[in-house]
Amino acid sequence: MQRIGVFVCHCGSNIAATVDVAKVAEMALMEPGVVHAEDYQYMCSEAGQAKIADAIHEKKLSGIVVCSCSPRMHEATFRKAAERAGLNPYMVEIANIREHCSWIHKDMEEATKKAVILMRAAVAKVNLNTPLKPGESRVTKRALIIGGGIAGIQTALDIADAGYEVDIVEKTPSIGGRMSQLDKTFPTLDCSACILTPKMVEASAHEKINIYTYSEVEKVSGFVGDFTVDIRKKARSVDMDKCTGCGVCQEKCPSKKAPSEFNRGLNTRSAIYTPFAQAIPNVPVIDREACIKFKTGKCGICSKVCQAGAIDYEQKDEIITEKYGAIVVATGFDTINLDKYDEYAYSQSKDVITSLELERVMNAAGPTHGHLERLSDGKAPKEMVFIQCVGSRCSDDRGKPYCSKICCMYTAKHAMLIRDKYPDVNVTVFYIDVRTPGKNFDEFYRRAVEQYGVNYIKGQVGKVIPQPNGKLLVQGSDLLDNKQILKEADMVVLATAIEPNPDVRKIATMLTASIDTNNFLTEAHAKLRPVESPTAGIFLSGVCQGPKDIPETVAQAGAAAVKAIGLLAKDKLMTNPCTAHSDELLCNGCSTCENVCPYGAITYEDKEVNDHGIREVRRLAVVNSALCQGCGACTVACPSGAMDLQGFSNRQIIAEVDAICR
Amino acid sequence: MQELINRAKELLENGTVARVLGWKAGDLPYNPEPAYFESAESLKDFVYNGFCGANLSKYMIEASKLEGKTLVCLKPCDTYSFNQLIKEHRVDREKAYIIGVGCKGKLDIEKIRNQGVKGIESIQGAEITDAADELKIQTIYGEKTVAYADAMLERCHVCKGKEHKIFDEEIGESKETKDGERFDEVSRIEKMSPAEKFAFFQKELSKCIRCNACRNVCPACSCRKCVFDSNKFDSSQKANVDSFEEKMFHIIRAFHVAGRCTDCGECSRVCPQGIPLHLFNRKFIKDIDELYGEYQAGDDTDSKAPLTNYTFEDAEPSIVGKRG
Amino acid sequence: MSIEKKEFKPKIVAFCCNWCSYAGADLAGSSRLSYPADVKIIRVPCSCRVNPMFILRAFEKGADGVIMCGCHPGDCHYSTGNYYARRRMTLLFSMLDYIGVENGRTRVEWVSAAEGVKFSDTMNSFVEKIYSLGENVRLGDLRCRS
Amino acid sequence: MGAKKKQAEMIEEISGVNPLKCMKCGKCSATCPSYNEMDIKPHQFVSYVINEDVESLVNSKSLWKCLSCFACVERCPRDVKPGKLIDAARQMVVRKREQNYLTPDEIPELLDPELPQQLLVSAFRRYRR
Repeated sequence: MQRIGVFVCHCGSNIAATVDVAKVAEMALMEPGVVHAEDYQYMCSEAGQAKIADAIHEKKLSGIVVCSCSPRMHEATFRKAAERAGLNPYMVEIANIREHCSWIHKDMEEATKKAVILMRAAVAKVNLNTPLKPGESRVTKRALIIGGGIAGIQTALDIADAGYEVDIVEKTPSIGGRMSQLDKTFPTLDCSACILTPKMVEASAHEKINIYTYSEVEKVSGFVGDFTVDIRKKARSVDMDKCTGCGVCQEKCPSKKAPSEFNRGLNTRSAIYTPFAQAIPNVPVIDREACIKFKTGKCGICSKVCQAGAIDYEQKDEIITEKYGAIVVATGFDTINLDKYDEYAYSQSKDVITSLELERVMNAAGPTHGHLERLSDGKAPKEMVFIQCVGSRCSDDRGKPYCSKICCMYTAKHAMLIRDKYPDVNVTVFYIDVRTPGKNFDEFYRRAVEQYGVNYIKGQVGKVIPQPNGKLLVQGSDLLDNKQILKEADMVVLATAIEPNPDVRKIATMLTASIDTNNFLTEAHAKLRPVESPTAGIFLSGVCQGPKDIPETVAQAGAAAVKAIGLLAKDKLMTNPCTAHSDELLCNGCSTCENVCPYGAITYEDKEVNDHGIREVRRLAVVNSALCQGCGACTVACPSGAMDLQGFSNRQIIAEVDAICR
Repeated sequence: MQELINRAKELLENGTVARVLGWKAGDLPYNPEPAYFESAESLKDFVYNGFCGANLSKYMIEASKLEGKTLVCLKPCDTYSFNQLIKEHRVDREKAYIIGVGCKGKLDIEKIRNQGVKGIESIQGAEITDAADELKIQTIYGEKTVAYADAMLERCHVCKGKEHKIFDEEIGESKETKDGERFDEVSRIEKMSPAEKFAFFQKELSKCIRCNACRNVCPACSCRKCVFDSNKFDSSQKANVDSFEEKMFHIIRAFHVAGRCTDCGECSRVCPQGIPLHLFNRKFIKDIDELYGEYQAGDDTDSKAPLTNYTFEDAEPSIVGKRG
Repeated sequence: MSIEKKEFKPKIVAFCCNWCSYAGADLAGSSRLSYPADVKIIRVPCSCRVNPMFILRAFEKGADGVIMCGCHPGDCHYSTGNYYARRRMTLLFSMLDYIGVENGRTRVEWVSAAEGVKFSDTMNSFVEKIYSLGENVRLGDLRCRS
Repeated sequence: MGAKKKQAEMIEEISGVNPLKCMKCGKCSATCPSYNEMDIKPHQFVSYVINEDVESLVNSKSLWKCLSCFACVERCPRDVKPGKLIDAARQMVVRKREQNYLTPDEIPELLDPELPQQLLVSAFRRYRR
């Protein structure tokens, strides 16, 4: 029989206001095995933990139930407290009487009754707990970064600077990401390329960083400290070692009609291309969809003009398998599709563009070589209208329910830059709210209004109507003056909502990292663990976790790196001891469990057993506890009940069921 | 039958097999029982007739541990069970010499009795070589006749076919016996109201005496130790606390063999209380066929079983309510 | 023995996987999204840990409804656990329906860690359903009821 | 419950709209073809309901200036749909007055099968006067 101590936490008034904690403690004493019960203001405080330790010593406790907040919150705290007092940490169970009780119920009697039942279930479980000892697993001292934008680059640099090997996997032919497409950056108006390019160069030159561009993660297996990842290096059709980056092939390529991804499809590129001048690596790829050689078998001009003989039409995709201790997701974002917002005439007029397209228009390397002009007729605009919140803060299925966060600032930036460079252009911004929290952000926005005379109007635009004269009639409302506005504009810029990169769902599934309804990766704790996924060993960097601007992304990238370094710095990891194990005398050797194990942790061996005096060799399931992650799939697949899960055993769960239904 | 005995003798004598697993006559004309024969001489007691319903594949679990090969006589439906046991590594194919025996439907003595035939002394027409469609039964009240088809086990009316799925050689002719649809009875129950369903199963299951015959005969229920005998789930067999335990036993039993049950029908054949236990197994088979694609356990030895398999698009559990 | 009729307070057991649904329940709690106190949650590592035996045991011991929550298909922390759970529960619920247990007493719902609202809505609607079905006389252990 | 609150709740019930979802973006007013003729602007309808001042709404010119074109319903990003609110207010007036409805036999020849059902009904309400 166990000697159980029950500790009921008030959590200030969080629990005590709705649950009669003294009553829960009193009722606990009537439960089998319970020899001690008390309630206290804050069990998680030092004083609270001391009470647990004292009781363990004085009452010789063999098991502990803490009735408090969610085990996801403080299970580790109380386990450590018990361990310090000499008790096996796995003899501690938590009854969640805060999140699952006091916070959701109002009636004290009802909540107290429920708290008592939850306490009983935990006591029933502890009665069957056994001391468990964690195993150890090794840590591969290498990190994988998925995505080579500013988030991925920064995380890679920080991890590599700490002395660990880092691989970056980037889907496109060059690292750089969205930031490489930006012209200037707020709030200081630095040229984006000027601050990004040195980072790209540093990453590519770093001896600890290895970059796989034009590559994708194909398969992930393993677990924290010991992931095995298959990376598909797509056929570039150009030998990376031989290519000198001279660019002649791109010049001579006769197929120049492919839309340029880098310029958001506003102009075209050759079939063999590097996405932009500062691309890293500076080695082109052949777009096999656009290449005449691949389409018709004739051409081969690039091969003829290449002095280095680097063109290789026969190149095939290559699969690289590598082991990693930590994985950082930095898959970034894209703008949403605007098909459902036809009231803004995006599909009808070339002069209605997204803000990201405007970045390309403003950029010297862009389709207009940096001149602000209408894409329909090349004329300089006189009236420009910016529309905020296009697809953001939208509760129907046309857009996204969240605020994209970066639009207010970049719109102020665009407005300011245009007014600065083209003082004769009138700029009007239609906004719902202007949101500028951040260092020097509101000052920046005010400068746009006060110094540059940008006209901000509170009120969303209802419709943009292309006119026969080529102008765009913008129908908006000014909510402050209570009048409707009809404005003829030459160009309209839509602050289009951003969404996580569409590939992230596939990647999250491979990583078994959880994802929310908007496809943002979920963090382990919204406040306290914002750069970690709930899946151990997976870290989050940049917009894949939620909308962010560049300063925030870089800060989070550094934070993710520190978390990854903290993991890689360990030689061994303690493994979860709640693993499956098979009772040799009950095992049929039928392989059912092996078939459902996602980790390949179960193998079959011929072993001699002594079954009540009968000695024979049997085919038996053996669990590799270093591989087992404790899901329990095998325990239900096993018909004989030979397979059981430590910490969540059949009898423990049944004891909980019985206690609840009592 | 003689052909079978002759061949068994031959294989015993030339040392191919060390023993023969078949049936010998019981103490009544209609209850032959599974038996081992270790010498050519002992084969004089060997029988194979319409009452040899017993599925011998389960015996091969133990026989696989013995020295030398065992000749085992398997009817077409028994071979599914044998395949399933191979898949689960419970029998050793190398230790078995399988003679696929012909089958023209197996008989159910209860069906004969239910037709008012009592005091049976002897039965003619049940021999495997006999082509008669009638049984001639000598009783202490005189001779009675019963149509062969009317005396057949339920499972033979919905026979899966007379093809042996695995064998070393085949002996004896088979005759098609299927004249019904396998899932008709299940469909009929599915259409009842919840109260009617409950009443039906309550009535049937209340007869259960927990003798475990169904479990012991079942080739899929071959656990070394049943969960209802161990204390892994706090469920070891004891006096029933409540009427629910029978249901729990039968639901769990059916669930444990779901996707593994070949529908051999032995559970219902041996139940001394006459509970139609196959209706549980067949419900799972029907659901699996409908939801996850047709699957016949024991059809082969390497396919993935439905419960250790999945697709992303699998039906949600809410389908149960929607199907009505 | 009292013959006065007691107000029906159902016993409802909810199995929640540790990674998604239990966290979703925590989120419902920290967002103060209420649902009836009749629901008691048992934490399991994954929905694939839920043995049909547990569900039958709950009914045997007098539960009026059993609900299982796990990560959305495709999002299982252990990659595939909820796929197996989905098949197992579909078959089990179908069997329970077949023997006459009202289908509304069993339910599976996929609730992610971010879906506190869905968790609370799910529990509210499930409890409502159980109230409408009333006491589980078919499967309960009648003699043990007070 | 006060009469004013009751009225506001009735508007919410008839329209099926939760006015608290409004984030005051003004897209409804921006998109309204009758804007200039209205004394209470579409984006303000919501505040009147929230402030339980249905009386003013009912007595406003806007009530009968709305064309029921449903542009605001179509484009509202928050699912608030001021057009439905105004239609609900109209319905309240109509219910009170018990006036000259169309008789059922008058309707068929006025029907265009292409028209959305709700638009039709609310248009009848408007032109019924």
